Amino acid sequence: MKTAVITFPASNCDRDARMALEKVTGRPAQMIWHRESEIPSDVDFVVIPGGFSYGDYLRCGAMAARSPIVKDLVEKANKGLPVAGFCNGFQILTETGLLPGALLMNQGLNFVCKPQKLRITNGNTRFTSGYGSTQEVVYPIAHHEGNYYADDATLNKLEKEGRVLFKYVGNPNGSARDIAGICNKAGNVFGMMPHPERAVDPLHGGTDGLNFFKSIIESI
Amino acid sequence: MKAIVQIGLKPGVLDPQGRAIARSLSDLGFEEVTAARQGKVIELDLTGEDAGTAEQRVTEMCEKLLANTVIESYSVKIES
Amino acid sequence: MKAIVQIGLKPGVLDPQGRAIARSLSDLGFEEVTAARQGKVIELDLTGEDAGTAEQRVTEMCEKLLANTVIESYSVKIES
Amino acid sequence: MAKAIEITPEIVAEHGLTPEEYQIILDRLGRAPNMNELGIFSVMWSEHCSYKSSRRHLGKFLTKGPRVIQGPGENAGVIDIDDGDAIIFKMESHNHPSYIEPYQGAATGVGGIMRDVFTMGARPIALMNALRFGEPTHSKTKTLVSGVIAGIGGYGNCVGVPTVGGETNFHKGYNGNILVNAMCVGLARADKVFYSAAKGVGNPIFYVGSKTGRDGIHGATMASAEFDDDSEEKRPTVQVGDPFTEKLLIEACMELMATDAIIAIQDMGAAGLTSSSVEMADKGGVGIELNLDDVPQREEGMTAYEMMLSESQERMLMVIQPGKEQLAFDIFHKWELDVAQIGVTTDTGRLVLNHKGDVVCDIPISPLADDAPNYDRPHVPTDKRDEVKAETIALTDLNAALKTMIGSPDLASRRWIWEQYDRHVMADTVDSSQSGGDAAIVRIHGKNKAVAITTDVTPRYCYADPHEGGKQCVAETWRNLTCVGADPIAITDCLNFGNPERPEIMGQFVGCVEGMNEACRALDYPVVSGNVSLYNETNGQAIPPTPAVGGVGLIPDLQHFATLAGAKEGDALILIGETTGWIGSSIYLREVGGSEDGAPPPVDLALEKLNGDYVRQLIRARRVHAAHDCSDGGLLIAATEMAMSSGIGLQIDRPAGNMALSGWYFGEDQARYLLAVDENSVNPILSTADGKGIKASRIGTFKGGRMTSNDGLDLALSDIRAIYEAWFPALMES
Ligand SMILES: Nc1ncnc2c1ncn2[C@@H]1O[C@H](COP(=O)(O)OP(=O)(O)O)[C@@H](O)[C@H]1O
Ligand SMILES: [Mg+2]
Repeated sequence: MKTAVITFPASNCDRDARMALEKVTGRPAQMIWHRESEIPSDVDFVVIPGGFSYGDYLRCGAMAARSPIVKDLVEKANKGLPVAGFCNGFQILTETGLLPGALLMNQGLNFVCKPQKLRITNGNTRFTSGYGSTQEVVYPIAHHEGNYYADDATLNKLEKEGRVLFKYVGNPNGSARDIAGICNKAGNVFGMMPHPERAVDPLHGGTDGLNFFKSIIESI
Repeated sequence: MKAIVQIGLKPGVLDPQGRAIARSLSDLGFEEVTAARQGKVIELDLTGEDAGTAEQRVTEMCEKLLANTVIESYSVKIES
Repeated sequence: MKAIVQIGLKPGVLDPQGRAIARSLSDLGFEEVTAARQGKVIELDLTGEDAGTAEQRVTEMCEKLLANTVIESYSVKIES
Repeated sequence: MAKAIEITPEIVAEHGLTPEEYQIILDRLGRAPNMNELGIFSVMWSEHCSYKSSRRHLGKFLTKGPRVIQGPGENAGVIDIDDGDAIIFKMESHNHPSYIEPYQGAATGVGGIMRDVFTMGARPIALMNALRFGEPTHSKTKTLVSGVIAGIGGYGNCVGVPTVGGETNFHKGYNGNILVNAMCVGLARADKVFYSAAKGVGNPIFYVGSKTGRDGIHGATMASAEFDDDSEEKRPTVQVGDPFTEKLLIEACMELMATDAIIAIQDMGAAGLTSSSVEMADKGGVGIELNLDDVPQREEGMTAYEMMLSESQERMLMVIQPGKEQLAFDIFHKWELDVAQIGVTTDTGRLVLNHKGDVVCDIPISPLADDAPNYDRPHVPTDKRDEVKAETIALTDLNAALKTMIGSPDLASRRWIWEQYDRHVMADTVDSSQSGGDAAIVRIHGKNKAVAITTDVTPRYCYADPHEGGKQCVAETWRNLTCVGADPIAITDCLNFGNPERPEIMGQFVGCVEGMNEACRALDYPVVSGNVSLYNETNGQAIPPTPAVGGVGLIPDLQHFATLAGAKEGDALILIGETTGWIGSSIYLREVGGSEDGAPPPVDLALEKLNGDYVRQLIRARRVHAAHDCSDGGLLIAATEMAMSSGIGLQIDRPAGNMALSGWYFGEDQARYLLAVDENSVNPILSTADGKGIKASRIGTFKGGRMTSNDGLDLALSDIRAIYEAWFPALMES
């Protein structure tokens, strides 16, 4: 079981992600610098962490999505490599097209950081199966551009195919249909604005995120 | 050469910033404002001489990086 | 009527976004790009008929709200 | 050519130098300076860099202690927190720039204070901010609040350092001069602290970070000059912050610091290249020669004068170990930062600048520092005020009074602010603004210990009585650290005052400093870093004296700490400390009584120590579920905050007595704490207190969902919370 975290210039939740992975797998995650051209072939699960890659300049995630390492990631993800992106990682995944839609500025126009209640809308996936009968979790959120947008046809399709995994309870940013996290059609690529990696420690953000990581790790 | 790229949200995509601007303007007494939209302009300095090539290359830049065509539309103007 | 307001950083003011865009474009192989600057466009829908009045009012809007004249300069164009 | 310009008295005055100061320059150089040299003297001798009005008074502070590794004088203070770990911290003002351009002013303030900390080898782990705005109804307040908060958040969030707390006041005294004070706390290894003294001869000087532009030329002198109504027009270019580059700079510096390539390092803060190079040379007793042609430049045709005075952000200067140049280049290139060798150290003791083939400056370095003016400005003490007796201040409707108080500008919830700050990034925030607690708690990464951090000052006390106010702000930070179970270790400060050339303002300054120092000595709580911001006045109206204090403490074991949020159903509420009903200068008197009169509460430092040490001991013994000190708003406000944070109501039983209700519920007597404890702990706690001569009593019980008392208080906690939470959003949406 080998996990990895990709670090871009000004990724800043890379440490949070590394800690969470280490806690769940018992093994340190490999940190991959954005200048590298390939994800090592023995990596089983990749996290794209939160932060402000390239300063969030131009559009959040836009520049990171065009970097060489992400090109390789997209290829591997299309062949089934499990990938999760949180916050800026989610923005990057939508910019690559691995996940549909885009993230607009929060409806309230301000950055918002708070513990956020979420409803698990599909507990039957590689990223959520560990939650069993649990229906609600609290993960911290911290973002300025987390307002999920996709056209109606895409939204309908996502819902119909069970690809909406989490919805906000009390929409903090204006996201369409309260969507907080989605996966791709094959179910191996997942993105969400909230931070499960900041909810793996009772002294810091609670432990509701642990089962997220357990789910995906156990599925491998 | 210079290229001016204008990028705006596609019609139908909610523009909270534009809405906030319109509201603030009317709060300030500019009641003639009925709507506002906010977009980006990117000015590029380019080497090369040929406006046609430049336009084609800048369009490519828009498709590849500058605009997110899921939500944005763009226009390119070349000035020399 | 429609007003188009272009807002950009004054010359000499640091434009980190522009710099990052230029670098990223050249990383993507667009080597003809020597510099980039990023600004805003705000499009306003206005009631009223008189372009002269509109221009004057929109200029006032820029001074009061739309532009941060400490670091930004702006231009106004009225279209009908 | 700069040399060609003749220096007239007008040019001297424009540089903020007095004729007497200019004469000293002439004497030292034995000739007239050229423009570059004049510019360099002017920034080095500005209030901001030379501390010419404050220096002799700051020298009084207690600055040493068993845990102090480095006191004032370096970029930031350094304290020992055991196990080879050190905490490096400092607070700094960015008041004037934030008034002129709130977003960028506040953002660059955060960036600047972070550089002060990581330049010494510490990874920033927490940010705090102490903010003062004008009246909520003032036409500028809303715009300033939203810009400043967005700027602080925008910078800190992007760099990825959690903003974990702060304080915010509103008062008409800040209508024309807001205060934006930012504090940064960093973590280093005690044996890997970096200093700024340049050493050796012929060692390469490296410039790293952003390119130099014409940003904020003469900002340092501007920050030392009083405002008038035109200053918004005259202001020079505002600096724009680039948090992305700052983040890269931190990572690159950390990487280089892990090697042995750096001899000395200094961030370029106010007065940029000038102050950084002069300070490095002066501290190390060496000379410096720079080739300005090699300075990375953002614009064409920059003059030597502009380069030396530019305040472009996100830049550092370092002296590199010869032979390690390539290593440094490689690391900075990896992080895509501009880097250049721009000079060498010399043995001449002079600052020599070359530009386009000319020597454009050649001056001895020591006068820049040693001969900097050091004024003993006349000062008159503030008149003492009469006491206001609580008996003269009626309190008839406790429900109405609590509602007014909890929804008042200085007591209402700051959620609107701190929800815009990423408080959790780096994964070590144990407690932050989110619980409303007294001090933030940030874990030392990978360990079972934490630092506690707080900022405090009560300007209305400092205005009423600078000496007592000075004692109080230090004591309050000490108390706030105690409330979470930390050992208070040391403070940083940011002394914000009006024009020191006015004896009454200078009197406020001296009074506050002496009061602060008295508290530091009584509490063994030294000052390790700080900042002075003077001339905070507009059209002759000075701000209230505002010596903001940032305190840092250590929680040695995260099994034992307390927050505001831990009270349990059935817990007893215990009051530690004496209540005399002191109502003068209180928030109650202002918000309900409509008066800002009265002497502020006296601070008995021996009592502070006695009571605080006992509270800490109880927390360490795990007797305390939640703790809070009584500060702004007095006992009932503190109790209500505990109830709201814990989500449990409170029945308050005021002990019999004939003290006026206003004084008991809202008086602001110092050295008091409220504790939520298990019923079984009550008697042992009270009897031990008695044995130590500490006043302690049980005054209530946590239960249900209402705030009630034997004096007719009866409100649903949810209704109180609604009022508490509504004020700030209502202000910002109005
Ligand atoms: N500008 C700010 N930024 C972040 N947190 C803030 C700010 N202002 C106030 N807070 C938070 O709000 C809470 C109450 O502040 P304050 O009334 O100053 O506390 P106290 O008087 O107990 O020190 C604290 O947790 C503080 O950290
Ligand atoms: Mg307090």
